[in-house]
Amino acid sequence: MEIAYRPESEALREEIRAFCRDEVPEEFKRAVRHEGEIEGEDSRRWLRMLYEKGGWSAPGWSRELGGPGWTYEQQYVFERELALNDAPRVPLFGAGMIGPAIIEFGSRALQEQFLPAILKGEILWCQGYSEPNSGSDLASLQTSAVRDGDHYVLNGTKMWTSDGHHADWMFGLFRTDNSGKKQHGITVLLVDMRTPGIELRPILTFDGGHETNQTFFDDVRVPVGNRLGEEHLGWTVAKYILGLERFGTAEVSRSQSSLARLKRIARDQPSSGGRLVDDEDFADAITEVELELRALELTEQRFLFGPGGPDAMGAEASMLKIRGTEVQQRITELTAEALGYYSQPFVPEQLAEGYNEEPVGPTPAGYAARSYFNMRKTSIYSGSNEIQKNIIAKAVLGL
Amino acid sequence: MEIAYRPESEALREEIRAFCRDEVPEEFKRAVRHEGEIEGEDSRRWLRMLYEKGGWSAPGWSRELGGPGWTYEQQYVFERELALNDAPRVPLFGAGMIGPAIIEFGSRALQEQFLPAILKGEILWCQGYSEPNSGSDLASLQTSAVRDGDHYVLNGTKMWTSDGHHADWMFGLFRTDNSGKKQHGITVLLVDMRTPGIELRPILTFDGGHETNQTFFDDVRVPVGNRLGEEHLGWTVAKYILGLERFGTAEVSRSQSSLARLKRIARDQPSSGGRLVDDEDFADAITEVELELRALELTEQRFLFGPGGPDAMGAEASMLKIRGTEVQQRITELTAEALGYYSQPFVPEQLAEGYNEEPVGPTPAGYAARSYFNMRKTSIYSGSNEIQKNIIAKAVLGL
Amino acid sequence: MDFSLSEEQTIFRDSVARFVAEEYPFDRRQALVAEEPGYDGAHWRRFAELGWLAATLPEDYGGLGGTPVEGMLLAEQFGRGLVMSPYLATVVLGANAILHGGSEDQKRTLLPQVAEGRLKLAFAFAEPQSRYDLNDVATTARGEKSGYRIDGHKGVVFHAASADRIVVSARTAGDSRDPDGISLFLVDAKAEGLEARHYPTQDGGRASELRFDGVRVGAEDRLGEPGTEGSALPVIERVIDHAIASVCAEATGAMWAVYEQTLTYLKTREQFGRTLGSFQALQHRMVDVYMKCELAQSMVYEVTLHLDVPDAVVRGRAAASAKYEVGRNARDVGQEGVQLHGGIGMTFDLPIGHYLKRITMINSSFGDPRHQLRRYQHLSS
Amino acid sequence: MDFSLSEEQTIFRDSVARFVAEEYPFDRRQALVAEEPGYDGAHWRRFAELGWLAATLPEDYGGLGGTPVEGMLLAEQFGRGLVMSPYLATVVLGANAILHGGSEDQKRTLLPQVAEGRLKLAFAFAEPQSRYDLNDVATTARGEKSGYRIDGHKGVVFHAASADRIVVSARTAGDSRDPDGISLFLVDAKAEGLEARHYPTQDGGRASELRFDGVRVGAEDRLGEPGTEGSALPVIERVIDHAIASVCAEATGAMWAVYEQTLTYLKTREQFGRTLGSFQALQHRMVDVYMKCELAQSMVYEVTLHLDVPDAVVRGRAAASAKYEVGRNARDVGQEGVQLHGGIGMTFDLPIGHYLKRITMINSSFGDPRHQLRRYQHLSS
Repeated sequence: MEIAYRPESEALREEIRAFCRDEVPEEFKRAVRHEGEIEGEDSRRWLRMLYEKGGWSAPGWSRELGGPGWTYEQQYVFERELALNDAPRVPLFGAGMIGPAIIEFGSRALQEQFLPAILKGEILWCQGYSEPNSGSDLASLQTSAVRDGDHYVLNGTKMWTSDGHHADWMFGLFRTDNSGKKQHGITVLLVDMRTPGIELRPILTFDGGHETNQTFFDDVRVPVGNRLGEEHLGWTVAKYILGLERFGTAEVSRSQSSLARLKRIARDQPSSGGRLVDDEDFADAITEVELELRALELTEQRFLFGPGGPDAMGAEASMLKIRGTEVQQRITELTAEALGYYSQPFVPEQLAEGYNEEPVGPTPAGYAARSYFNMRKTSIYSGSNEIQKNIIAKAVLGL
Repeated sequence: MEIAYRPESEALREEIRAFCRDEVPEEFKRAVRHEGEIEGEDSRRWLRMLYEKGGWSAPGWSRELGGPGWTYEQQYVFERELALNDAPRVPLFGAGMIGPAIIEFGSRALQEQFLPAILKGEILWCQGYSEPNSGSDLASLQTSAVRDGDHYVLNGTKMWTSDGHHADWMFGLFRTDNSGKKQHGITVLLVDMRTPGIELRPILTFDGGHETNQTFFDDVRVPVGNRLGEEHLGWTVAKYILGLERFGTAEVSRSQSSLARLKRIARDQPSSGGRLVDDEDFADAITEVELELRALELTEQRFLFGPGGPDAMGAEASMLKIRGTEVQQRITELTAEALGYYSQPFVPEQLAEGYNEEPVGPTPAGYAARSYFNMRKTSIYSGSNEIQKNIIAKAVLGL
Repeated sequence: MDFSLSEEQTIFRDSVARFVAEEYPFDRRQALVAEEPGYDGAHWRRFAELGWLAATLPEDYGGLGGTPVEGMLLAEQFGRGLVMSPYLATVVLGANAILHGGSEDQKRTLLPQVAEGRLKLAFAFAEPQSRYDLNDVATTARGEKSGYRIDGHKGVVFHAASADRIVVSARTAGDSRDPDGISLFLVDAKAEGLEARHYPTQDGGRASELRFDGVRVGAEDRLGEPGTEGSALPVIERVIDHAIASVCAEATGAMWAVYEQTLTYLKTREQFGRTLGSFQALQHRMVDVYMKCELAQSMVYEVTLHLDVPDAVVRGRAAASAKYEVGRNARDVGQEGVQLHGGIGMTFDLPIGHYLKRITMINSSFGDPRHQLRRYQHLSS
Repeated sequence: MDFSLSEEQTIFRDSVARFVAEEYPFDRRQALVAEEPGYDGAHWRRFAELGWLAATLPEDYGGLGGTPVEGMLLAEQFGRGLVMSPYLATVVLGANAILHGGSEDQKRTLLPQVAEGRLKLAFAFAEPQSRYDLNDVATTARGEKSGYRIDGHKGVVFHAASADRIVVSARTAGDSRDPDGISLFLVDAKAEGLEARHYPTQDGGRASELRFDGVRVGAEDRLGEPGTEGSALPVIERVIDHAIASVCAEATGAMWAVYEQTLTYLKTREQFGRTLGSFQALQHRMVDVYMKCELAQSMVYEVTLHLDVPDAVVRGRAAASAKYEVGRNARDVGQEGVQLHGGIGMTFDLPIGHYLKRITMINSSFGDPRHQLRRYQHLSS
């Protein structure tokens, strides 16, 4: 048993800290500190920077593939130190999800076309999974891909196309056969988002943000060569991709950063003639979530670095997702609560650089409540927490 | 809208307070103050006292039947003031449950045999419902009653025969027909507990107490005349009895008394060189349950005295049972917690009158943890809280 | 003990419900809150015509003499329909400040104008450092020969942009957290030296930062009879308890709407070939939602039926306990409503998230649940 | 970072598990705790023979030099089997008091006797007024010519009836809550002036009230090298952190047992023609139970792996956070275990309620979750 990092991880940790301190642009860190994300051109720039550090844009890739060739522990440390030092996330869809799937299932042509581009961060991806009538029950999807010579012709609509409005390519699940079991007859296609017949409708979330979209397909023609894996057997690819996410499911280090910000806010906020952090009940609420977070952090570490390592982790990952989102939600809720009346103003523009009207309330007034509202999504997306409990009940408990 | 009692209820309230102060024996109040119950001969004595006050032993009965002829509000006040003034409960099985059922379904002979005796408190009853293999699914019961001339012959076993070891009579559900739907073929019989072939095995609860039993029936002969209602149609009688419990499901006033005791204990207990009640987090826990209890109290009052009165209450009663037991459990848990190390000694005998060894810890040390453990039963018995949620989901929510 | 509505109250409630259903459908609501002033002036005139603005005011001052129950019924329906208007600012806060703090003359002059819809008010009592403490007033009103000079910063003043006059708490004596020395003033919204920064709130409402820089008011603009200077804290507390009753009723209306909409969704949405409502885990959670709605409803009665008791401690305990219980339960119900809707519950186009926003804003108004728990304890000890 | 057991540790754990399964079945356990002394002396000798009493003691003092991980594994299995014995009192509390507080001579004399099972100890540190504050010591030890005279009342001293010698905290200087001035003494269990009231505890354990009325001990009976009088509080804190680690592991073992037994019950018990485990609402609650077990398990590692760090603040934070998290989760799991079993879960004859009792007693030992939350805050500020 050893609770400390190995020396090579410690070394990497120092390197990433220095990188975050010296190289990550201030405006990126600023977005993160406001509980926000970078997107679009900023994401491309960020991926390029990471790539130039030595393939950090693809932290799980081997040296042969152009990645950094890190151990699991180093990958863990990498994700963690970025978060703890207010750097943006590494966009997952490319090197974290579709990249490995292309390595595993893709033709030589697809590999040559996409892998170097993914590594260099030249492509932003989106995911085409959910549909209006298939949310939790993903396999019931109906957007069709009908073979027509060298092409598939797509018709239907996808929901929750996150970052679709910035994406160059989509990897999506399409129905090529409806005659069998619903998991059969699904095919994975890589779709150029500029193909005629694709239309995006923004879906605003109730906090007022635009992160996701509905995607309409009207006779969209995709070359057969863009198929990933066997026709009709795309469910296998989808499950492979799902199993890739090993690090950061619990968002522990992002939550640690948010918690540190919450504590600062509680020190700054006035209460009863003193500071909010000195109100015992508010301090207790903070400590409670801090200890929940510590228990979660250790649990993630136990799962990752216990017997068998990260590859041995199965449905336990569902637990990390459930508890991780609960903790995130609690921290953002407390942050809004900390601001009292100043959680109410809706003036997001005052966070922007160069804003020069008189600000309303302290800085967090610009994001606290919105972030709380926005975070409600986390227990719904990527398989709702109810679905995750079903998974655990079946796979871990055998019920 | 009127939140105050009517004058006749206020008058009764004063009368009951005086009764509790001046007439209820100290040893009864002592048991209640130790979160205990009276039983056996004490219950008989208590019922007799209540009867002599003017039929208070049967608070829901009309004047014609020998009861006090109270309004619903007065019945509510009666139950409440007994609890608030540390008087024992009125045993429910007789005048509250089987009495009305005999009035509704019983033959003239049964009415003459039992009603005056119930009113005078001459009979202690027990209930014969659950069986080892029919807990939540009551209608699946299998203890058989086979007709043999003028008798039914009973064979099988009943579980959870509460107070069976003090009871003179049982009203029970028995299987007379197995051919149809499980709710059909159930018959209600009144069984003299001294009949040969009945054997009781005590079931101890894990807190160490003896309140309930398993009852074995081995060729027990019950006269056909002791049947209540139609043969095979006993489910109707059982549902009628179930619907009778209108007052006190939520145990609000009992919880108010327990809460007052908890507050006293928290004032007496030392902590951090001061008093436990001055620890903000413990005080908060007490206030939280106090406010939960107030919300529950008002909810019960709204259900009872809203449009339609108590008779309009349906599955809402299930809510009172769920929340009421949650509050009870919370209060007893906090009481044990308040004692710190002195929740640990298991010395129940030190509560007895005349105990003259040196006591261990403060008085509540004798009952606090046991009461917490014992109260875990409340969310299980009388239809577990899970079953109550099923009932609400179906009957109120229409799911 | 009787928790039934009278026939008149039932008719009143139904007429408000009809207005909300017919005149304030969700898409109309969204269009209104997206533009200034955040509500429809024609609606406001209807409120006046229908007697809703007058409903809870005494007959002596142009009101209809209704009880707090009428205010509760109105707010509940507003909550169900997410109705955003200056009702809370004008009638609940502003008019109650005048009613409980004003001189006979002020009441006779101003309240009929409120009842008729001719006068809109706002109540500026909170400050950046005060959080939820009503006694924490740093704004000063210094006596001058013919009146007062007001200086200070009032924060998150609801609907100040619509108000004709603003009731402002300011200190005529004492230190910034002194219970004594606070007075209330009527300030013209266009007064010189009053600088306002108006903004929308998360829930589509409106609020403002008001900075008073040497704003001059006359002696007659101080609320109350002569000789009452510096004694306004009990008035402020009473006004805020009225606001608590109102927003508790509003939150409970919102909770019932969430309950109904979520239940409908569970009954119709299918996944895995079954309606969501057939899944027992969701059924039990929906039962919890139902129970929380009922508990909150009970606490709305608690505060409403104790609003006019003479004993301020009894009233305050009822208000604190209601705000606490309603707040906690409303938060849970709002969150569960979104969760049980799944992805669609996150969208801007569905009402469900907007209920959570309104509930959250109510929780951070007039003292959040934590503050109310503490207040209840202080009033009980 | 590596959270795997070594091969030796795995073998050690399995051998303890085998003992518990074979020698300590539930009915045997119930028979043992129903009679004095509450455990089987033959078991205790087996513990010594198998090296369990020596496992965590340093080799210099007759131990096997194991790490805190061995102590964790032992306590976990004891928790699974509800093993009641003087292990906690003797090895965790008593021996650690000597190890961390004693003089070299005391360690060399006494610890080998513990390792060999020839000496049983108890640790008398709590008092009726002290609740969980280790610095709150009213018992006095007044210096006399050849030693000390001890007067006071120690409460709920675990397994004092079995102990040969009792380690007692007493004040040689200062006021009753002073961090300084506390010393530890070795008192013979049969000392004159020591009056004991022995009793069982809720969970089948044993404890005592000890009253010291002029109990005389020699100067050599004070723990520690000469000149260390009055400085025992850090030792007591360290000992209690060892006890916290031990009972956290024990509680987690109990939680896993509750999880497994409840899961088995849900998979076999039928109602309404289906197994209980097929009801989704119960499935989701059982998932919560599972997750709480995992979280508690992690916090057992937290305290165990920080037990020997030199920084007392780091150790204390780990202990406080573990006791808090394990305590809350264990309570929930214990309660759910009973609830999900239904009526049968309430019976004395099933283990499930006895797990809840043991968990509850652990929670009220060495500082309950509330106390630990506060302690964590103090150590963090």
